[in-house]
Amino acid sequence: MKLQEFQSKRIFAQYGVPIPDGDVATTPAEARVVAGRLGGTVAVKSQVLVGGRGKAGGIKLAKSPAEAEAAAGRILGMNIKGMIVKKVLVDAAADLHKELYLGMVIDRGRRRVTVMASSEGGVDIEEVAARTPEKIIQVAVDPCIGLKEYQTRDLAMGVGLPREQWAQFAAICQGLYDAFMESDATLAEINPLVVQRDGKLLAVDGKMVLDDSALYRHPDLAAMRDEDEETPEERTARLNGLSYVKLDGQIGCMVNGAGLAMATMDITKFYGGAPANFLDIGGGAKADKVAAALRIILTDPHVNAVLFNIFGGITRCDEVARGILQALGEAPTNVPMVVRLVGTNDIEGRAILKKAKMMTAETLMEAAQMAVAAAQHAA
Amino acid sequence: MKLQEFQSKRIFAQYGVPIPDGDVATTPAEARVVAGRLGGTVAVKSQVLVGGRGKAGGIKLAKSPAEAEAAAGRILGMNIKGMIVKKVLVDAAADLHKELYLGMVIDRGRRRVTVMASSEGGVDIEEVAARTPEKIIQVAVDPCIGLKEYQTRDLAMGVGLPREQWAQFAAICQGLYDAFMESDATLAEINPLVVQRDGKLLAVDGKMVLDDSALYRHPDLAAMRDEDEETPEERTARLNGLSYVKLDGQIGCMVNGAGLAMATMDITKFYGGAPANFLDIGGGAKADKVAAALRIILTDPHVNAVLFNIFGGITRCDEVARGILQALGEAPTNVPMVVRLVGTNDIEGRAILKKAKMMTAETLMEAAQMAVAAAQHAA
Amino acid sequence: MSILVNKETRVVVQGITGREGAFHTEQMIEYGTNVVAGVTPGKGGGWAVRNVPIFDTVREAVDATGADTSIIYVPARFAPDAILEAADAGVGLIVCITEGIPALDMLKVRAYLDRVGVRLIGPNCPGLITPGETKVGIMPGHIHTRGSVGVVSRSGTLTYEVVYALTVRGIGQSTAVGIGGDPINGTDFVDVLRMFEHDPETRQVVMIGEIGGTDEEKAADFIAQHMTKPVTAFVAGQTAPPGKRMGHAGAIISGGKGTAADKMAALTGAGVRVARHPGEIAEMVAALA
Amino acid sequence: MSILVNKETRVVVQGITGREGAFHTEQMIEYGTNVVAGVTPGKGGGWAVRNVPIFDTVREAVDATGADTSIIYVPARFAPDAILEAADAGVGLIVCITEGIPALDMLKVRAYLDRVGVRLIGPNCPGLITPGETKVGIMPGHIHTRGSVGVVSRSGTLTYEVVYALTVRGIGQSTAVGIGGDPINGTDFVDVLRMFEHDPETRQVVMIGEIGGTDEEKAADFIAQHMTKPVTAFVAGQTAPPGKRMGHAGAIISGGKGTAADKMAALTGAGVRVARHPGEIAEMVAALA
Repeated sequence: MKLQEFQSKRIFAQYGVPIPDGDVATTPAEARVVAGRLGGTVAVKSQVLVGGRGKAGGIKLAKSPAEAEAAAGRILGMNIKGMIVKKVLVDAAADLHKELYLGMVIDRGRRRVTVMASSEGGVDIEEVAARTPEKIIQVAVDPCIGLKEYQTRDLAMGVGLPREQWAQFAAICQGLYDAFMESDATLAEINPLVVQRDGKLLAVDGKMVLDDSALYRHPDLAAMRDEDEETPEERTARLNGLSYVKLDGQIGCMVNGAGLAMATMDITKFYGGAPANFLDIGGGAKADKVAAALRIILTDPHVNAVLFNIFGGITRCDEVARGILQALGEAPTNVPMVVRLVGTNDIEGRAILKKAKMMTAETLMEAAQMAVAAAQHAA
Repeated sequence: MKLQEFQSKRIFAQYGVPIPDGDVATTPAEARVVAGRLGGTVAVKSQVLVGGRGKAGGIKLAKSPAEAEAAAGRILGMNIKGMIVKKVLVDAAADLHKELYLGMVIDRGRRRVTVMASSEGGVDIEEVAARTPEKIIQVAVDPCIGLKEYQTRDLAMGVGLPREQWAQFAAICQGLYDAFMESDATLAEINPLVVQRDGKLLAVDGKMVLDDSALYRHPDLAAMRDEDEETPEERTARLNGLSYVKLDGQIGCMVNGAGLAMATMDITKFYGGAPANFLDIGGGAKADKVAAALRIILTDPHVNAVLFNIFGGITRCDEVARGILQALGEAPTNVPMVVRLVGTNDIEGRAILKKAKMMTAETLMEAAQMAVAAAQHAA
Repeated sequence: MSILVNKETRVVVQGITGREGAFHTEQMIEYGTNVVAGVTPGKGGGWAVRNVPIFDTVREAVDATGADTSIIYVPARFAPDAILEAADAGVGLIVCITEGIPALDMLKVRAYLDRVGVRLIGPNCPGLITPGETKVGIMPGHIHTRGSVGVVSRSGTLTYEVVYALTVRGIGQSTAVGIGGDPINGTDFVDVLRMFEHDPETRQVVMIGEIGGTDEEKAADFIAQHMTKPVTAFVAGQTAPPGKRMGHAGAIISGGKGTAADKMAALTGAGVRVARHPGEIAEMVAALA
Repeated sequence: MSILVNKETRVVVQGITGREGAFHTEQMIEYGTNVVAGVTPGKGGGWAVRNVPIFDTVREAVDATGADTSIIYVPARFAPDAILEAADAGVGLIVCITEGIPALDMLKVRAYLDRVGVRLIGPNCPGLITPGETKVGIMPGHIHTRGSVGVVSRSGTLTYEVVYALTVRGIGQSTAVGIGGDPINGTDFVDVLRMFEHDPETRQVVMIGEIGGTDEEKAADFIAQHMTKPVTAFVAGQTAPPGKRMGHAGAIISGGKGTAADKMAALTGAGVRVARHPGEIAEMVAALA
């Protein structure tokens, strides 16, 4: 689960990381009030969970409350990569001297939390990694020992911070690390970490991604989920325990198992189709869940064919068949559907579908080709 | 640093360990008020940092506020193994069904925190260990992983707790472990951990010893030090950075280094003397510190000879000599003194002492024999 | 021969009285697995499905029955504890089916297991099977057949799909191992490839990867340097967009790393036959058999 | 020959600009120790006493000077970090003089060192010396003389006392190691006894224990089973009462365990000559020399 910039920074601040004074506004008038309280120049920043807000015009500087109000008026309601801006963060502007990067992730290869710092802050760190990897300094944290001060010193020296700032930097690293560990994050990032003209460090932008599997022990963090940032379909899928990602193609896919779902998308593409989504109904799905999944797929107006690929193990093919018919019974559709069922109770499943006059296939290759043909025919 | 029972139990309670309702009283009238608030039978318990309070009459049950007042009247002011009782804890009496033991220590051999439990609670656990070691169940905690629930289950089963109480017991183990770790303890103990007739577990007595080296990061705990529980000499020694333990003999010892101090005591005993104290002045002691140490030794009326054994390395023998003369200049004494100085600036040191007409010795053996002879002569 | 498990394997089921644990215990026993004990704290002394004795702790189960392998079906919040309990009780192999264990928990668990030298398969995996001998997992047993192809995979049903296609063509498997879809797990491709390389029965290997991480790249390095047996691979997620988690916690392209294209290129470079879609795998294996 | 350190040893001093660090650096250099670098974070680029170059980190010091041994003089609250930094920077031997490190910190540090395989002497120890070659510690160098007696001890000045008595009698030492007086430390008696047993120069060993813990008992077991060279021992604290900490954090008789009598009995049982008081040690060694 991704957190908004203002949420991430508030968490960082709880761990002693210095952040700009500021507040969230949902109307231009509120933005004016916040800017008035802060005084001086402020940054008005759209709060949406996508990258590249700046380039899209979603971040503006304002020199007065009136300017802040105007900027908020332009930003609120903006569509940035499909996300409608409903909140802005109004922050006191930093007295920017230098921009650093500081971040940490769960490093799969090392099986450690890895802390990264760079003197190239304020830009996309992945570009830095691609262009000048030597400008990213890394230290791996032993899970038993935690982040140690000498490691933060290695980072501070690596990004060229003068000695006077090592202690500040160490405290920020430690705070970010504690925030990371105690929130069960998979990523925590300050970009830019600004060195101000007076030498003080300030976390001007913040980003945090939490481990969904650990949210059960952080009800306070789970409550931060911004429902506006999910599409209604994504929300329905999540609440039904389905794993769903919308894509740009025309062939809806419903599969049990993440690997098989990806493979089904891949083979669809191989035969010239384009998958409209990733959708994993998981193991042992009952008819209700299957029906919910099908409704989600059919909500997408671009879908002009649906491919079901079920390899029954714990999942029973007859339950899947019943779920399909249930959804179609509630909301009939003309979208052609190809079903491939193998495994537990596949004979019963196929018999149920035969009555409904759906196309069935023996192998995944056949099924994919039939779905692609149906989609092309419908287009 | 040892904590009083009431202090230990309050810490345990902060970590979710159930303790009896109760409060501390310093006068019989206060004890009556507390007993009145609690209602029913109460235990009136002397708060002194020595074992065997019960046998010494320092713990009494009282069935009414009037009885509690009377009990507190008898206990307050009592001398238990040299400690004058200045506080009592008035606790609601537990509805005792069974008494267990639960404790944890830093286990040097294993280099782990070891958690111990026994079905033989309420008695001296060292006796249980000596008599029936199989009745003490132990688990060692990995420092990286912490105490795990399955380990508490091993303990619960080992002490014969029925299943219904495993969850309660696990929570108490976890609470005690967290209290131990977060307080930098070297020992934390609940004895007895009472199983009440209604099945609820209750920490009726508690004991905690903190790591002196870690007190710097626990100012709240350091502030709990009970000054009444130190003798004035112990307090002076601690504040002067001296390591001092009073013993029952007649020969005062002043040595630099803990091992050498113990060895000096040992050789004194070997030659028929009895050391009056352990006293380590540490490394690099200046004259002031040496003078303070000598004053502490001479405060003990049983001391009838003093043995100095200094092996100069960082410690300069001339500084030690000056310190001795400084103390004697302030408070002259007739107690005979034997000084053995070797190492850094020993010649200068001996020259200083020669003026003061003190006995000096070349070797430790000689010095010990001279001190023993002087003590016998003085007796 | 086979790797990791065979008909001598003595299995203890942790979480045997749960819905999943009970169901799959029956399935395993039906397949022929020697399930000697179950563990559910608080239910020791009773009997689970098929008269498997229940113990309160894994240690008791191991002491009483000589179990040497544990399979874990307990819910995610109790699973790290269950893994550590099994490791401390002295089993040599732990198979954790449970999905949704927090990554930071697994970081600590894996560090501990490395220290004490106990092998974990999973978590979030279907387990493993040596066809005709034993099944320590949740895969449908009947789609497998005994033979000489070693299978190792990060996915569940996609593995079934591939195994089924092999079986249909008359190609049997030595052992099929699902290593799981989580970012931090107990066993990676290289571990299993090494075992297959040393297993006399295994003559060729199928490896099924997916997007995310660099496990496939490491496997490619290992294959290039150490494998003499032919490897056929498939990498799921060629059509997956960056930054989106494709079901498995580990299946996410992040920081431009972990794409299927990169992995396929690395494997091809290591001399691995790489299938373009899952339907090709069995054909490619058959061509070598 | 000698153990652990010799004239090739290249020493980096952590905390070189502190009062103690600076003083003992001079003392060590005067003795002949090859002090190649110092570390004080924030003072890198400067020069310490005797023109020893200062670095900000141990890694830099190791990279620039090839230091292979670190000696630590930093205050207790920074010492665990300093030990870990040295371990990660690749030195093979760490000597920590610092007194007063919390025991729970050392528990974690020791577990980490065991994992990465780096040896620590101390903390709260005088260090070690190979007479005539190098001194990595705070002991007065001039009381030592080169010879064939290995010395290992939990105390500081008591060791000086014993070494001095040996030297006065013309008996030299191969290496003298102070393992420190803390309950959780890096190296115990058995570790050092094993090294002396394998060191061709060492012909007999003096072991100086004290009350508290069971290190002497373990040493007795080891001596009985593995040592061919004669061992003379002394255990300080025969007159110490139970429950009182005698200066060293580790010197406390707790739970009736760790008494001098028990330790002396164990050592005697293992064939060790046990001195009744420190004055006897040199005599007993001389009788064997």
